[in-house]
Amino acid sequence: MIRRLQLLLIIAGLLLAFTATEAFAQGCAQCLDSTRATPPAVQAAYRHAILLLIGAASTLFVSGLILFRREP
Amino acid sequence: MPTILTPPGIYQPRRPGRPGDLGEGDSGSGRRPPTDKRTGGNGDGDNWSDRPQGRRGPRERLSRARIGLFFALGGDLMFFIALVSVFFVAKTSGHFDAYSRFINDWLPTSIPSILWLNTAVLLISSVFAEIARRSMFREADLMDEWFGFGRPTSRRAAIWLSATLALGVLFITGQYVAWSQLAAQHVFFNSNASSHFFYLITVAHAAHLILGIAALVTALTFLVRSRQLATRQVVVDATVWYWHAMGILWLFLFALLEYGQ
Amino acid sequence: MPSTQAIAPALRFWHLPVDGSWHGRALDSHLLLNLWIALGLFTLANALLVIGVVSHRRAHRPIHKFTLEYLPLAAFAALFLFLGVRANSLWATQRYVGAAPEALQVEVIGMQFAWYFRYPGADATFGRARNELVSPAEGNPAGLDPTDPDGTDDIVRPQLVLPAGREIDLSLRAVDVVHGFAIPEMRLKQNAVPGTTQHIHFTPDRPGDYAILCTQVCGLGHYRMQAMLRVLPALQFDQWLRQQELEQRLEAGR
Amino acid sequence: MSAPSQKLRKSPARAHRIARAIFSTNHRNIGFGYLVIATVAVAGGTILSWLMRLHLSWPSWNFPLHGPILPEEYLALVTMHGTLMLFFVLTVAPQSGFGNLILPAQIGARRMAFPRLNALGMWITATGLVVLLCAFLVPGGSPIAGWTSYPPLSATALAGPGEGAGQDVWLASIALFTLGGTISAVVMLTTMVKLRCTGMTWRRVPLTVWGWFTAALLAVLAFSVLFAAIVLLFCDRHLGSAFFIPHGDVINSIPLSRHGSGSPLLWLHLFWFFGHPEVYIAILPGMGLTSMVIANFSRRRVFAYRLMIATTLAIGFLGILVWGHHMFVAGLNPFAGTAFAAASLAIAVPATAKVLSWLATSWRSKPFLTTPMLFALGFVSLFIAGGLSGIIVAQPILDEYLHNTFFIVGHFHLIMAMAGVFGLFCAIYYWFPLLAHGRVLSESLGKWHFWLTLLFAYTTFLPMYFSGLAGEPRHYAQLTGLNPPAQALLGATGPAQVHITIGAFALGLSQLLFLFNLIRTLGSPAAANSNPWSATTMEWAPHGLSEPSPDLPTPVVYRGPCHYTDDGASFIPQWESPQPSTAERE
Repeated sequence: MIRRLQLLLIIAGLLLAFTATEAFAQGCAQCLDSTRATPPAVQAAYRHAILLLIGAASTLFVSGLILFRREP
Repeated sequence: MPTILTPPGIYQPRRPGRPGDLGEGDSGSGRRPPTDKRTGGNGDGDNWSDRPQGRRGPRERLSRARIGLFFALGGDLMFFIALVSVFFVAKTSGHFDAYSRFINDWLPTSIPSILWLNTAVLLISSVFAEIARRSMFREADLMDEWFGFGRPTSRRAAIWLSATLALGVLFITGQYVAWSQLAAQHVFFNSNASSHFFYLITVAHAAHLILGIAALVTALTFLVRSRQLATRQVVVDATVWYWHAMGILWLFLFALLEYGQ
Repeated sequence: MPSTQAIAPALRFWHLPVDGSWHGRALDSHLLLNLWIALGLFTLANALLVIGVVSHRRAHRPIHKFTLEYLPLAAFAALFLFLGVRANSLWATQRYVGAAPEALQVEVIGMQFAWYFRYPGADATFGRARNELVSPAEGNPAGLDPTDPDGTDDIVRPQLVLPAGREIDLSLRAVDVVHGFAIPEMRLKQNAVPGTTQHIHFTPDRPGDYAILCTQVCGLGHYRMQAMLRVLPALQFDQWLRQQELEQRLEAGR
Repeated sequence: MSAPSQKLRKSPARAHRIARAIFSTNHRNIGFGYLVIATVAVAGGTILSWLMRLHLSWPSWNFPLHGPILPEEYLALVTMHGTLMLFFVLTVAPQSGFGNLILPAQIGARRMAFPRLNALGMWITATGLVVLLCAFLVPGGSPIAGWTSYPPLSATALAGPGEGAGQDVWLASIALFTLGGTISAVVMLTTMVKLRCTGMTWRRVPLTVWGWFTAALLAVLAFSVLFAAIVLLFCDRHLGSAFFIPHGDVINSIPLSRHGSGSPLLWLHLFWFFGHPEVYIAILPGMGLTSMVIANFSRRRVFAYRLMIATTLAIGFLGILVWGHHMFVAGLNPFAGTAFAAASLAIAVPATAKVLSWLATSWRSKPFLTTPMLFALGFVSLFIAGGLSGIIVAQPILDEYLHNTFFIVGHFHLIMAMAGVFGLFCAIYYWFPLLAHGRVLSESLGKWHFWLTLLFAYTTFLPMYFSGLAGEPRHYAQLTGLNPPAQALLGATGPAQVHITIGAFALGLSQLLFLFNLIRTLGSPAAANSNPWSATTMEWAPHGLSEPSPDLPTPVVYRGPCHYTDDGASFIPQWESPQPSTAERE
């Protein structure tokens, strides 16, 4: 019951995170003049950075939880 | 307020408790062999399953130390993750000059080749550390000690640990050489964006290794001083796992600096 | 979408200033919807809390039903989803796409502790600007590069004057620290981040004078870092702009 | 040479006791140490907030011995108030403080893991507080960049008074805080994972422990990221790097010529990656305690207990993913705004589940309205009052109007500050008999204290919603002497300002009632009843909180918490053996 719930919540969270990060970027997305817009390389860099942070944090969170559960 | 339903109290085995003994594991001298991984008594009035969890002998203390180390290293990992994510962003980001051209002023720092040597040294030191850790748990020697034939485990472990210590110091010296080489080429912390990261990452890792060296020294003193075999095992085990973690971390950081720029 | 008059009493109840921009209407109606829902739920929940606690008879079997556990939750989830989708459609219309090409371009420059506004002038192109050259004391608050011919006819003013009923494309610049560009009565807010250009577009439609605030703490003068937005009817604005261009040409000629 | 030894010989017992208190590794002393830190911080923070309110309501009023408060002084007050309250009160007291005091007993352990490390964490945190308070004394005064310290304002001394030594002191203090917090969290996590007593399976763990566990996990993950950000900001300030300073930045018409082109947004990301979990670290223990206390005094099981465990974890987990909702108008890509808004609204679902459970648990239960119960119910009310506005500001388009207005201030003061404080008072009134040898705080005084605090909490923080909706921005040193349209807009909030100020003073002063209650009760003789609230969780077991010693029975748990008969007349605590016959057979 609760295991399923947790699993659902965690999966939902991860999905949320990773579908979300598709769009993660910085700076000006609406500039008419492309020279002022944030270059895609930078946006990609931010995306990777955010993915890295979220990925590492959620992995550690889940593994900590598993540790707690593994003890009787 | 309501009344309390009180069934008769449950049977509580009373241990002959030495004052100050919280049931912390057992000294290698007496009662049960320290290699015995079972929890649950075998007749000698020292039934460990009556003890609360977490106090059931060496194994419990060992896994407690390991779990504590795991969480601490998890936090530490997040520190380096943050640095690395900033590294990724700084690598690509730039600015628009007066003529609205995008300027990415990232000049990769040339990594001194001595870092390869240092990496090798660190890996070997990790191997030595692992040998030391394993030797702390070799059952035959543990039984020897339990029967009172000296402390073979600690002697062997001490040798390997001192080798690790030496190599660790060598690694730090190697890093220092690398920094002075860069300084000779007039590459300092604030020379450019990538040199920030080179120094930041290497210095942060070196700081962790110096902590590790302190831990190694502590472990060695314990090996010489501590009477309790369990304590010696825990200290050596935790130290070595920390050392391994720092070695693996260095592999990633070095790969990042060497190929990631 | 309700008109301003229709929701005026509601605005007054919630102390909201009347808005003067097109997207403000939709924003207001969504905000008011949220506020009423919040007020309703707040009252309901507190009422349930008090009634449940003070009721004298104790319900013997405590309620433990799957329906009671998950149906209200599902209902609330649906409510949040509805609000979120509704809000996001507004957000998308305002932010996902930039301003139309024919929108009036104005550059906003934030510095400790003042706002300056730059109009491209007759040639409809902004001249080069460099932060190092910024110095309000020497009459160059925008940091215009004198070597750039495009810059000679740029109009820089400490006051934002805009025409009613035409889309405005603001590009925000900050010289020193992060500033928050906000016009509460236009339901507009966007930080000006040094090193980047932030665009925001809107259409003022009620002539009048409005407050431009700084909403991101930027130093000791933060509280007095304000400017005035004057929205003029289209014709008057054209007159104003022509006059400014004239003055600018005289200055440049001198 | 001989003088100290003389003194020692004069009062050896006293010196010994002091030394023991300082170098104690006993989790109770450490917990009390954390509470002392929090008390000092909350007293300081309250006084600072009073000064802010006075200045905001009557800007021209001259303070005795000081004169009028200058704008930079006002910003310094805001910064220090926020830092003290959020870091050293709302994080330290519920998590580390009561965590150390109660947590071991509640999982049937008699001690924390790694006692020496634990003590070290407490002393590092204490040093952090002392360092922070030193910011008032350094030249230039305390920092003015707010508790979020956005660069470039916080990245150079040029940006304003207090951004020199003051900001450095601030950084040092917070670095120490993160260090101490991480240590304490690691100790708590290890204790919760390893030291649970026999039979304390994860299904039987009280919700309070789940709250502490999730908060500790978040602390380990978030604090080290803040530490990294602080290191980078320090490099920007003193080592000439440019992680957060954009290329060609000019402050006070002095160009900061740096290599590389950083971005302030980078700091925002790192800071809020810490900042949002931090909020949950402050509130999760209170949520858990509220569930347990409401269940205990309603004599009911917690409604949907397992769902409550799941929601606690879900709130913690989603808390890692939503930091972007602090950056909707800060230059974040609008698509990212949508994504973060979705994640933030997702958190509203588990939070709603918690509220529903609290309502359902107490619903028509004819509860005992003791002071701890009242504070728990107050927590629920304030949580609702602050949470509903949270749903509003989670929508980017509405945040565009409300961001950095007093609407936000009202929101987080109600849901985090006030709910957090009510959780703390609930903990104090509820666990006081355990910590003070069976003494129970006076109920009549306690009820007065509760009603006054609740009344003035709402009097103070509800009007902030309205002044925020009227457009009043945060961090404004005064709302007078602005340019005409701004004056017309913000001057209207004048009455609200006075109202809030009076509320704030009343709120602070009504805490004297609690102090009086505390002192009077501590003066009274110790009581015998070891379980005055008829609670079912382990800390109330006989010898629940006593020192570890071999002659004490080892705690054993036989069932989950909150076992009451349906009429609520009687209950079975976790430590009562179900079938004594087996015990005889042994």
